[in-house]
Amino acid sequence: AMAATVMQTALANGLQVGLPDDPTKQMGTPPGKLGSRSRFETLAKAPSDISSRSPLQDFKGMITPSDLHFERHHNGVPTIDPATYSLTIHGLVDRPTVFTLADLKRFPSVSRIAFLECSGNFRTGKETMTPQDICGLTSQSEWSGVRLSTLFREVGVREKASWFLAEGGDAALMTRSIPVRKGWDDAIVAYAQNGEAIRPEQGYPVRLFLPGWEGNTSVKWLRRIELGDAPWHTREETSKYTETIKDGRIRQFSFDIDARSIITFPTYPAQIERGWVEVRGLAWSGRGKVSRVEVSTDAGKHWQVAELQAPVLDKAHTVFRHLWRWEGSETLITSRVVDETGYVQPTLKQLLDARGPDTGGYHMNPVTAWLIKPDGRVLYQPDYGR
Amino acid sequence: AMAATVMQTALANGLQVGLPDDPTKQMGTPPGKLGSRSRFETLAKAPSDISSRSPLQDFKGMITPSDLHFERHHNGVPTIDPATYSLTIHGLVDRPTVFTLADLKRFPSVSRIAFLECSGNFRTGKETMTPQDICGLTSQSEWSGVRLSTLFREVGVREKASWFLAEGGDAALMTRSIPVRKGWDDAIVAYAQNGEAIRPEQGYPVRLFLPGWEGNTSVKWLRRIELGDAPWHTREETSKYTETIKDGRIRQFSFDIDARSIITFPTYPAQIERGWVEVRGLAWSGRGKVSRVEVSTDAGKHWQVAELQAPVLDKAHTVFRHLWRWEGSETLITSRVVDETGYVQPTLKQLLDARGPDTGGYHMNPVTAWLIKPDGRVLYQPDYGR
Amino acid sequence: DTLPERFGPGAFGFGRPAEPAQVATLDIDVRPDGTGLPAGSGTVATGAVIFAAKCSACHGAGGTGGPNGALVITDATPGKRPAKVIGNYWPYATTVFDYIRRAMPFNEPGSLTNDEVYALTAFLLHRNKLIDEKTVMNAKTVPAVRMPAQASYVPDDRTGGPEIR
Amino acid sequence: DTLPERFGPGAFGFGRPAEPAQVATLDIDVRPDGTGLPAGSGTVATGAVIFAAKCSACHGAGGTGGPNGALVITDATPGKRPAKVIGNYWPYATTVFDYIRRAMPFNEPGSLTNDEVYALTAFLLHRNKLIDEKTVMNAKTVPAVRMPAQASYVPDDRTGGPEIR
Ligand code: HEC
Ligand code: HEC
Ligand SMILES: [Ca+2]
Ligand SMILES: [Ca+2]
Ligand SMILES: [Ca+2]
Ligand SMILES: [Ca+2]
Ligand SMILES: [Ca+2]
Ligand SMILES: [Ca+2]
Ligand SMILES: [Co+2]
Ligand SMILES: [Co+2]
Repeated sequence: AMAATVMQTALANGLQVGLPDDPTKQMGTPPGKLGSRSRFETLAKAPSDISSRSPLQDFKGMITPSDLHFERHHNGVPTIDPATYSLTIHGLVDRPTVFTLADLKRFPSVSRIAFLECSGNFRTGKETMTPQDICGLTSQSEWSGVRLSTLFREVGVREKASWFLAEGGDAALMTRSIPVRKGWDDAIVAYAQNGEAIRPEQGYPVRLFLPGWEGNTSVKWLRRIELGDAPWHTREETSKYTETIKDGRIRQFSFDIDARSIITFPTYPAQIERGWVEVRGLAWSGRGKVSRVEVSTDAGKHWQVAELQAPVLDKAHTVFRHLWRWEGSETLITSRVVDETGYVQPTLKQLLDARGPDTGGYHMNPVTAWLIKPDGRVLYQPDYGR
Repeated sequence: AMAATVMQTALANGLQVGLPDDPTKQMGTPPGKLGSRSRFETLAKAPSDISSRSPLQDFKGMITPSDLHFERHHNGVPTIDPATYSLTIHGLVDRPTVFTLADLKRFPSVSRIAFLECSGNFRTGKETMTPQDICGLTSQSEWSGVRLSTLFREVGVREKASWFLAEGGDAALMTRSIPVRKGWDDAIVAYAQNGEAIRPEQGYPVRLFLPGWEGNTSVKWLRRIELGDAPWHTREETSKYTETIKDGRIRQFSFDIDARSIITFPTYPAQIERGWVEVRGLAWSGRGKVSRVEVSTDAGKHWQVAELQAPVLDKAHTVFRHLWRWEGSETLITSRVVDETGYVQPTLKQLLDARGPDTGGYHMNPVTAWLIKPDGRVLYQPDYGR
Repeated sequence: DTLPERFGPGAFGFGRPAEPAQVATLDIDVRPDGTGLPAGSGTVATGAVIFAAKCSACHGAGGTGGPNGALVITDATPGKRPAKVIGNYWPYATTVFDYIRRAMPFNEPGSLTNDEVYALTAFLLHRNKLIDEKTVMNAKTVPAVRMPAQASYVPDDRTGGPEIR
Repeated sequence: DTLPERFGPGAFGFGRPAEPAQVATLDIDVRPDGTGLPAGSGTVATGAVIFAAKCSACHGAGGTGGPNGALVITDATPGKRPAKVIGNYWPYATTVFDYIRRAMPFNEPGSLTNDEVYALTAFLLHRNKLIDEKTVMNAKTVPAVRMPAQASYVPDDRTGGPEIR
């Protein structure tokens, strides 16, 4: 075939440096070991001291680039050497066992595309909030690893084991109590994300991944699983990740993520032009598949069924799209999802009516609306659905 | 909720530097704008002057990390300013039109997960070849963009238009002639890959994406589409990307990628241990879905149906897995795919018998076998299926 | 779950037995019934001294607030809901011991002795009006502390389906 | 294809009309029938001089080989298949002009004048024994060159299904 020793040394003055006047007239950058992001793309998460929010408004499709996956840590990202890493499973098991990373990778594996969302993923306030500001603590990856059920069988989980403790190896030694049935059902001990090793921010080298459940339960940097017969009532499932509901009750172990949708275009800070506009966004449910997304472009008076991008996967961000002709008048656009259990995404008022005004910030999934100004500016509408 | 102003300045001496003795006893790295790859992971493509091969043996699942997507350029990667980028469509159309990137993004969009494979993706030779060496010029992403059919309608493609020329804006001004029916069928003018803008190496800011067709036809850095009534016979569809077949004939416009599978584990340089081994790999077809993958662990004497990871998508890399108990004797393992047209992945001998010995390197998709040595070393078997 | 039935306990044989001594170094969790609490003890008075030295920079004098939030019941600011703290929101006192031992002080996690953690637990329970200043905290007394919030806790009552809860 | 029928020609109205002058600057392709060939001409002799200066470093003296491969029919090495070059493998001479103009020299693409490209085309066609050394190449003569390989070209005969082709 073609001999391809391009004389790059002798002719290196032809290579592109900076922005070429005409890239068709200068040799380009040669193939490399790693690809790059274009210097013209300025994607970034929005970090705080405890989390970093995915720029939902910038994404196309359903996969979140791994370096833009949201972060939520309770004492930063640990550095863990995969060569010394191990996972210990003990407690109500016949065979307490220590698994190295290599051990875990020898077991039958599984992959699935699923979202991961922090249950504290709702902020509201000013008109100049983006989807990232409002609910940037959700992302989606293809996760691969070993089914926890496979490990349960391997260690001989005893019949009376009903809960397990998952413990992280970070500086917070994060712990959550999880019903054993989730382990038998669809939990994954994951070591890969979007084809490669899990990124440090997402739990390198190994995390628990509980499809559809509040993000905090998918314990990162997983170092230990203890089987028991009752929950531990750790700080993260009492002081935090609980919500006050009516009559002074405190709802605990509210694992499932309720169905939610959000328009990601057009949203602040986009400005649109008159004519056809593709309204698009993401919808998901922790309880299964998205059945339907409805979009209203007249402040909720009429609703139209949006198109869902195939494949519609279980417990996964699903792209919806609705083609809309905007004639230039001020209006509100909004979306709501219906999941396969028949749950319809509520308004903030419905949520507060159901839970009481003091419920706090967990598991808040209200419909979100955007005001289109006659000049095409798009503003978040914090008061919609109150 | 929680006040979270961690006093990072005053207490920064607590932050992890280097590899901590015990990461549970030191504050971790705070959340950031961009995630990172673990310093312990050394994934890399294998570059030559003209291409760079994806490390298939290192991947888990079906998505290729964008920076590990294979590269094949004909004169390097151009640097294109998205603000001045445009796509011109002209020729046999009613309305020759120039589209900016912003214009393209206003049209109704579509996303799909699909493989992209160079039709020159086969190397053979020594026993110490990896899947990356043998067929690393295939990768998979979620691609998003506007359907070419939408643009065809917009510009009014005339009825007698039967072929179009796609031209890249790189230093090779890459050109390919494509039947117009592919444009009406499933071609995408793509501007996103795995959620974000296409990477420069994959055609930033815009490429053609022709699902299932040989990679070269998915012209990168797309700057122009001209509609015509006959193919152009460009250099890349005559001198290259053609194959000699029997009776001195030269096969041209061989667009479809024939079905193929390759085991990615265990493969050189892995070394396995006795006992249960998950044999896994990738299978795909340019003609539709993978129907079945069969694995043999006894040099082709018996074949067993492997498990396919759901969802099995059209024209997409599909993960297959087969659980095998290795007792320690020397053996050959191999895989073959059957696609939904009934095509069975051939041996090299079958390909050469059908095409003649001089066929060259395009569209070679033979079954690939791996020798398991009694000590667990795994070697490529270049002579299998000859 | 698609593995054939033969993949029962120990079938793959990957991993190595966890030695009890190894497990013990990791097994630091404490349960509501006190399982997991170590030997040792601590008093409110000692706790107050340690808290002032190692905790108050982030949680305020006596845990009344600071850059990282209050840990004790404080007088309600008019018009504001009372902060959710140990005294009014935590269902088990064992969690106080468990959490401080694993996670605090935030900048030096894992640096406290068990006696120090008992003392800090005593101090915070006392400041939350849950024990008097003489009660010594140890493996017996911590799980015995009555926590007012416990009665309020209910498991998830959402079940999917049309009802908004 | 899921767009409703109303999205016919021009329905979205995005993009701006392509002005003929703008199209002309981009529209550099050449078809087998010669459409797209510019004014100008070139001779074998001029081509030989340009080739020696700008091409032979990569393709060898007279195009006989070099780091980036032969461009002309060379004496077959015993036991080796002859290289696939213009004279034995290319179906249309127009492709030689089109490709050199768009892509060569590799380190200075787009730097040649049309006359230079005609001359190089003449030189390479001559060295490939397709034209004699007097034939001048221009928009009329390039498409008229008879290329021996043309008769061998067949469209894809694979159709999916069980047959291996
Ligand atoms: C450098 C700052 C810092 C210091 C010092 C510190 N803390 Fe904290 N503390 C925090 C932060 C930050 C959190 C919240 C962590 C989270 O939510 O992940 C917290 C949370 C807590 C909580 C849980 C509060 C709740 O309502 O859930 C307790 C209890 C606590 N700290 C006790 C202590 C004790 C006892 C000490 C001293 C031994 C201490 N802290 C020292 C920063 C600090
Ligand atoms: C710096 C090295 C270099 C120089 C100088 C160069 N070429 Fe090339 N040439 C290449 C490479 C590399 C290729 C293959 C490019 C590819 O396949 O994408 C090539 C390919 C070609 C081909 C196609 C060969 C085939 O069989 O498909 C022709 C024709 C050609 N060059 C002509 C020329 C001419 C005429 C010049 C001078 C005006 C020239 N080249 C100067 C490197 C060079
Ligand atoms: Ca130059
Ligand atoms: Ca320290
Ligand atoms: Ca199973
Ligand atoms: Ca325990
Ligand atoms: Ca359509
Ligand atoms: Ca043209
Ligand atoms: Co959370
Ligand atoms: Co190719």
